[in-house]
Amino acid sequence: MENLNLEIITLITGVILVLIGIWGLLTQKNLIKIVIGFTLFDTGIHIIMVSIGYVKNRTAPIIDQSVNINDVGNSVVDPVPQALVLTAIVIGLGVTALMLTYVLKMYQKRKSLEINNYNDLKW
Amino acid sequence: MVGPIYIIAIALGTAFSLGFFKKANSNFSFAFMLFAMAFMTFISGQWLYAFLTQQQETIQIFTAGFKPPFSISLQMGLHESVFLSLINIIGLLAAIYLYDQLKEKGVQMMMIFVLLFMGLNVVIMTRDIFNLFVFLEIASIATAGLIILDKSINATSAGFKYIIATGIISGILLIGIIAIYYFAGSLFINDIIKLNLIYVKGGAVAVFLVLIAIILELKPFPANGWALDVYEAAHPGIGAVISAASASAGIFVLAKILPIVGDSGYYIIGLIGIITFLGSNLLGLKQDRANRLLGYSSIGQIGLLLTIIGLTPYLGDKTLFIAFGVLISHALAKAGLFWLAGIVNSEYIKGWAAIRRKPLLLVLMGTFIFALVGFPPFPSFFAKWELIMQLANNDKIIWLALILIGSFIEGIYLFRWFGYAIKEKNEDLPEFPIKLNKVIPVSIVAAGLYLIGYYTGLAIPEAAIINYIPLIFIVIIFALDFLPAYVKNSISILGLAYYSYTIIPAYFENDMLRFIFVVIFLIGGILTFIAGYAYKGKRRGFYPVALIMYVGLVQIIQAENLLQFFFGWELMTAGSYFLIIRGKKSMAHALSYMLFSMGGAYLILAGFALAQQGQMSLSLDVLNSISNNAFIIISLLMIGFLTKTATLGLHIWLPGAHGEAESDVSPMVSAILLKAGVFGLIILLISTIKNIETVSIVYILGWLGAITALIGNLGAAFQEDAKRLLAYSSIGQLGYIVFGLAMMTHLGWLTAFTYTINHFMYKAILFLTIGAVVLRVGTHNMYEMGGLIKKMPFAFIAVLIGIIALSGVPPLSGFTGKWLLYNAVILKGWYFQGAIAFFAGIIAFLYLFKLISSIFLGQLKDNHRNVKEISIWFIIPIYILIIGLMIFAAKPELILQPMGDIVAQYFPDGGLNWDGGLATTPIGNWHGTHIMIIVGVMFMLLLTWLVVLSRKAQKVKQFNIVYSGERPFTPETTHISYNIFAGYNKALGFLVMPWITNFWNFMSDIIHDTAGFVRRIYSGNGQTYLAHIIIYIVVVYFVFFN
Amino acid sequence: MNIDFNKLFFTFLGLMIVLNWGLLMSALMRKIGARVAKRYGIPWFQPWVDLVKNYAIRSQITHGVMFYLGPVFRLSGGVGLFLFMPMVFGSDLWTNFSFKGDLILILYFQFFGMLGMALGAGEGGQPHSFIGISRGLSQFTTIEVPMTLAVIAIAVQYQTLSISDIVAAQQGGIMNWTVFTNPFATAAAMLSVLGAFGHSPFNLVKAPNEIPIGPPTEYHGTYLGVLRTNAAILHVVEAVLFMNLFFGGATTWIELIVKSFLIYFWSVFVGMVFPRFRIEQSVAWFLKIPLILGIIAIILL
Amino acid sequence: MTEDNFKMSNKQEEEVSKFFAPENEKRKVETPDGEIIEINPLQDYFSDARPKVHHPNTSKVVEKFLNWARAESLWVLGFGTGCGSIEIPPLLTPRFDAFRFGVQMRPTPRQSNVIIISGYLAVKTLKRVIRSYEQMQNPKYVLALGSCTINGGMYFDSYNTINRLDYYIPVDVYVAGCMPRPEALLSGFGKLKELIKAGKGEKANEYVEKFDWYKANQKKIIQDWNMPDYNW
Amino acid sequence: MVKNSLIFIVLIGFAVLLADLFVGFNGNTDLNILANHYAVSGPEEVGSANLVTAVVVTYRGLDTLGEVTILFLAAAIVSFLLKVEAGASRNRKLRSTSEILDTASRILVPVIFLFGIYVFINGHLSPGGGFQGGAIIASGLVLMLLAQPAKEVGHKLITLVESISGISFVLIGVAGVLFAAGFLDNKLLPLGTFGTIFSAGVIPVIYIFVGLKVGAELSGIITNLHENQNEA
Repeated sequence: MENLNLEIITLITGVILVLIGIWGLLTQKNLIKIVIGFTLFDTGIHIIMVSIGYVKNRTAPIIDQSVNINDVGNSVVDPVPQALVLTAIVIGLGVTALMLTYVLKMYQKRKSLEINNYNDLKW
Repeated sequence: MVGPIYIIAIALGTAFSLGFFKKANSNFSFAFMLFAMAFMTFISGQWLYAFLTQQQETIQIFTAGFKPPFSISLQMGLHESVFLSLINIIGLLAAIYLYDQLKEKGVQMMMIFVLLFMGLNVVIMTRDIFNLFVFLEIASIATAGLIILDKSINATSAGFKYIIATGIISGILLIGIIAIYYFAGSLFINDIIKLNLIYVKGGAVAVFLVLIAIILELKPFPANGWALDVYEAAHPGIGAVISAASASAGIFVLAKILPIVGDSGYYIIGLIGIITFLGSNLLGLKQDRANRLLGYSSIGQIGLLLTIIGLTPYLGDKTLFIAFGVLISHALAKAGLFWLAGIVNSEYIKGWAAIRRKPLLLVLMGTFIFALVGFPPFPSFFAKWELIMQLANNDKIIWLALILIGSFIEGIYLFRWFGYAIKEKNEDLPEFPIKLNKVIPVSIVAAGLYLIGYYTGLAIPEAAIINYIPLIFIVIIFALDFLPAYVKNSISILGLAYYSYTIIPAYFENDMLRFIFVVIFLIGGILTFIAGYAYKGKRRGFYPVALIMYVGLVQIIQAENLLQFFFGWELMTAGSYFLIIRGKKSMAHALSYMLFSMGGAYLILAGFALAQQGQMSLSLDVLNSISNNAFIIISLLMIGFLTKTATLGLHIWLPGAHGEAESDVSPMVSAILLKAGVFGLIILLISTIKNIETVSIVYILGWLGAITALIGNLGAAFQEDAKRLLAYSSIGQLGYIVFGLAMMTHLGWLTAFTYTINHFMYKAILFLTIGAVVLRVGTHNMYEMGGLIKKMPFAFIAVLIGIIALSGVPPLSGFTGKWLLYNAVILKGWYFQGAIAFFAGIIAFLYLFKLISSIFLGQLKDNHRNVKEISIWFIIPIYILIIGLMIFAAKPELILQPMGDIVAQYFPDGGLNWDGGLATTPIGNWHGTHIMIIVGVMFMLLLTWLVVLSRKAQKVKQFNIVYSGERPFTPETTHISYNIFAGYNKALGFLVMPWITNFWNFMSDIIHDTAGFVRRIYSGNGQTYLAHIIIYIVVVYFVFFN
Repeated sequence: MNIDFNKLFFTFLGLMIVLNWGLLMSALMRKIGARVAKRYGIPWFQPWVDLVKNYAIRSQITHGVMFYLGPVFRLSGGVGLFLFMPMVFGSDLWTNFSFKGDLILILYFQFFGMLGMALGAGEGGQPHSFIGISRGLSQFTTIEVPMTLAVIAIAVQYQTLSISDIVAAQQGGIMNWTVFTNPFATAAAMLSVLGAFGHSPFNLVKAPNEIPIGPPTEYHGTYLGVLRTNAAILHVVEAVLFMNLFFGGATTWIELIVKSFLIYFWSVFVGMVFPRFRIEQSVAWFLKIPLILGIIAIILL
Repeated sequence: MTEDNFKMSNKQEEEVSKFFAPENEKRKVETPDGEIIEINPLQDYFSDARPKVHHPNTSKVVEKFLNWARAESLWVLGFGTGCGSIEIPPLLTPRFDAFRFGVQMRPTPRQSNVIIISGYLAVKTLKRVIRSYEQMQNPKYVLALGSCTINGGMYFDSYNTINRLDYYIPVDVYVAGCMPRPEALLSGFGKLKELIKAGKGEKANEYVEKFDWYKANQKKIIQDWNMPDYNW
Repeated sequence: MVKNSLIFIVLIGFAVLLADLFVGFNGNTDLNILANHYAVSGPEEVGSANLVTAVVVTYRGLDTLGEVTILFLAAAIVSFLLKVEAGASRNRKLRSTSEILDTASRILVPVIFLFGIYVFINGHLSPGGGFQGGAIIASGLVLMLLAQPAKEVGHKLITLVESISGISFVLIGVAGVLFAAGFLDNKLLPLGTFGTIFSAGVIPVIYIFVGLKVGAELSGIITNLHENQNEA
């Protein structure tokens, strides 16, 4: 259990979230719940990303009082995944907003949130 | 030059500024957007031009003033510029096409549209893997926005499915990217490539995730239900963009990240590609909705591209050329088809019949369909050729076979669709408006296809010698399509005459074999064109397609290498397809013709590919030195050619195709076209004469030929449709030719040549005459005719001479063939085959009698009492042919002697000895001229005698016959014609039960049922599609990585 | 071609002999038939009388040009067959023009007359003619199959298609005849000859009293005379063909007359015994027994 | 009657046309070109030419030879009209064997020279007889069998049998009796041969010469005359 | 049930896949070269105290531009899809909120807006940045709309802010090409004194625009969703 570091815990959490998200995507019949599944999946990925950028016992990559300006390379965590996750979050937000909008529109047209009711197009 | 970064700036600037115009004049916003698109196109175009002409070096664009890997960099090279230009041009045209929609829906859609193309542009240029992800997302989100252009429930739900599927896929991509970052410590693709992550534990998985996500973006079968729904629900203008532009970008991305995966990726991609190609096309078979069909086809084409990328290790430096050819054909043709779908606006493919109200659109559609299937002169033709050749060179036979099968299946539904467009009933279909802004983009892409096709052709040395001038002539004829038929007819005749003048003399000097065929093709072409004067009106589209066929035929003759031969072959197939489908009820028959031709062509292609394997040459001589797999190669080529000669088993297309064709088309496709197959066989057999495998093959071929002759003739005997009867007769006659060739002796070949010439003449005579009669009486059914001898004596004489010649009764030329045949058979020792052929020959009397008596003898029908003699324009060519026939009959040595010399080059032994007009073989002798004189003199003497004896005979009318003390009632009940060989049918009819038709129908049913069953996986439920994606990932992972 | 009048004269003479022998032969056959039925039968000269009577009919009708041409074709077929058939072996004068063509020519020239007749009858517009023709053609196709096998067999056996050569090869004793050297081919051919002569059981082409008399229903007067002339010639020539191929040919006219009589009698003999076949029975029959015999003949080569 | 009167007048045509079977009525059909044409079956499908007299050969010797041949080759149309037809088949049996006299049966009138009217003749049958007779070629002979052909015999007062055959077609030889036996028939043939050999078998020409008279008689008894005047 | 177990199996498969991916993951102990470069040279090259901001806005500025574009796209699509026909919003039935909420929101919303602006202006110095600030502004809007459902937000204003800030962002990028080393180059403006508000080149400027833009975009999405709340 000595391996069980912070980053590994978060990583596993992320993976589990991803799996739960997929489970939700694949099993839930309600459109809103499917979207929620997606956000879980997305969030899981973000957590994974952040975990990967973590370096043991270091602080956020912002040069302030807690960081030695001359030894930044050894005192901050990797800024790149953080930058990436920022982008990813925004993208996820956009996608989620879109999904919800579509769901709203579909609901307005057919008054149903059941995904099985939207299979007119097939084969 | 304007830097590529300005593409981004312009697009974004435009998109952001469009917000200002929300309430302003929408025309202005549209113009603004169009300008942006045009500018983007201009930037990419100028780079392309620079790369092509000015040896421009590939450049890197660094952003933020730092070098990679620290900042994001873009790359602009030749490949990028090609893809950018393609995508941007499609975008520009799509914008023009979507003018009404974009204007109506407002600036948001314009923003989305511009941003989609901006996204695609950056996706292509970027060298940063995360940046790739971001712009892929932009593209997908923009696509999702465009899908809901019309806000319908289907579009919205398709959009939802799309967005959730791409959401999952990009999630996977993101995991992969972050893991790659973890393992590689960089996001710069060039750095990542150097690290060979695939060998790092975990790194391989990361790479796999990226790869599979990109592949999933390309919609592999079967994890692509969401994409199909999108294609179906989205506006066709958007479908075009997705199919042409987005997919192209996706392919480029795949190519970009492939080096990360390393060589092991090729195999996966190839396999995924081929599964997609086959699966998607298979399911397309059952599809009857146009947009969705296009979707299947798009995915299939992308599958083919994936396969090509996957086969890179074997294709070597040809990969780019092949992929480019396939991609450009796919992109332009698919965009064009989608746009056409928007114009025609018909949900079901049968509704496309409406398109032929606008001939231009029909021509465009034909262009796209043929480009997709890979006919010349489109880029895909050359690409496919190179692909197959390279695969064969690398011994990838199974890949080769699968690719051809997939292409074939694709051809099935595309041509069925095209057939609907040309022939399905369109009376009750709604009108559709034509807008200039919609037609122009379609026309531009079509023109682009031809142009690029021409230049791709130039890129292959073997294709560069193809003579394009005749094709230009055809284009001119096509441009003159508005002229009345007789003008075009004259031009066509002049054209063919000039063509003959330029090429025939040389062949006469040097190559009698080709001389014979070129004379059949060109002189036959001129003669059949003369009959065209009988047609009034404009005969739209007839002349270009007929000329295409003739040019194809001549190209086959002129071919010096395999590619040229195949080029001509495909050209001829295309032209004849159009000719055949012109018939009133020809839809199904033309399809079946096309399928058999296409199947045959692919077999030939495969055969050629295998034949040239390891010989480093494409010259026709490679056939001489086939060493490996000779049996398979020769069989493939042979079956390919036999589809054209309609040999048993492959003949079911012929009766309908020839029977339902127009009156002057039937002789073209029967008397002339079928000889192409014969020529192919001759070329093949000449080349493989020394090959040990040929012996066993020709033995089978001999039996096939004999049985074909029997079944063809027997089938003809039971026909009620005059033209079908002649068509079956052609099957039989071609059976003789094949039989003669299969003997592989001097006399056997001479027989085949004689039959070839004879069949050309008498079948042209018969088809022309019967066709002309049909034009007059308005029916094909013989039992509805009768007694026409009094109305059409010239036609009767022509048919009489034709059937005497065909039946082989001395003294006309048919006997020449028969005599040679039996001498050959006995000398060869093929007694049973010979007996079957003889039996077939006698059965010919049954149908020939039926043909002439049912039509010309017996009782004249009520409604034919006023019909006139057949048109003079038919009589002229018919009687020219009759003169030829008579000369050949009276002086057979004129042709047989030089032919003997040709054949002697290959079979020196056992030829004919000529002593003046007396031909002798080791066992028989025959003097054609003297027999003609003897029979003629005797006949004239006896005729005179009888005429003197019965000079006073009273001429009576048709009901003045012995009728057992009664009198006849109506001509119909007195004319015995329907099913007159019923007794014969009872005894031998089992031989002509449609076993073979049933077999092919059964095959077709199986394939269609499979397609119908498999496509149920596309349940329409978005969740199922998600499950497919996840399952796909897991399955691919476990198959390839464990 | 240099016209050899001497040759032409002898050919014409031969034709006359054959014609008269053909008429006499048919009279003899009918006489024999009558005697079998215990009748007195026709006078021996009846065929000539009938022929004269037919040519003497004063009025005639015609249905059109092809109606005229039918009998001409038919007679040309018969005469042509005669012209291309060597009659008496070893005689230059009685071999007609057989050196211009071979067995294949003979086989195919048979159709010349048939086809013309079929067309002429067709123009008559008489439904029964059509029925007769369709039956005739149907039956004829199958007759020719065993015949062809037999012909191929002997062509291979003697390595020639020339009839004169085939006859030459059979000279020198009765055991050299094809009938002994190649009995199966002979058997196949002799069964198919039954159909060629068109006697019962294979007489459904004319089928008297069923479809009045089939193809020639409308023919009368001179037309009928021509047809009957042809029938007389044709029967002899066909018998001579079989004689040449299977029974050693003939070195004298006497031998020819005896052999052709016997060959023709064979078909009459069978006809006396069997009733008429229906068309599909006849077709099936020819494709069974004679075909099997023909195949055996080929296999035994 | 003159040549012009040979064709039916409009009135006659109208009168007769009520007997026409539908297929003999005038009809309109559409040609393949879409034109509508009228078909008059009686005119379009049947020759309306008048029969001609065919004179014997000018050379007496030749004519005598030909007549001998005609007499020795009597081809009889196989056509039985009344009860007498039962007497014809025995002619071909070994007992009577008409073949030895050159008599043969033919199934088609075109090739026959003799028609035997074997007994009573219903009006309906008369129509068929006329057709068959007219389809036979010159010279042709009629052999009338039994009393009924002479005076109607036992059917003399029947409403639909004719009484005198020679009102309608010219008869060469009558064989009297009811019924005459085959021997009588053979004797009739003998008589006919004598007549022919004597050059008196020219009744076919007589029929043509007195054509209008015969036609008038025929039309009188055959009320529903719905065929052309001469059946070629 | 079968379906769910199948999905379960697939999930296990997927879990195995992810396990394979991260099986060697044991936490980082040091920065990789890239990150190290950012950490060590970042302050000098970019002048931003917040290294994440340096990466986001400068080193990976194109990504950010893309990000903004995605939000822009999302907003455009949402506004397109949910466009309310003129007048339709009048018929919405909305529940009124309590006085407390209303009053509190009136006080809080400006504060939240102010806080948002603070966050993006100081994005290069402290945690936060344009996106965060924009999101905070938008959350203020959410509060306002929740508390005062009937309140209508001017779309025009939102669009205007959105467009102007977007164009400015692009123009800054282009200016980098023209006047500095490349697209979105930070050194367009002097780097200033490290750690002060006017430092880090154009980062604060960009972040202001990004903040405004994100705020406007999110606001647009929210208002659109809000206006559709009770529709139909």
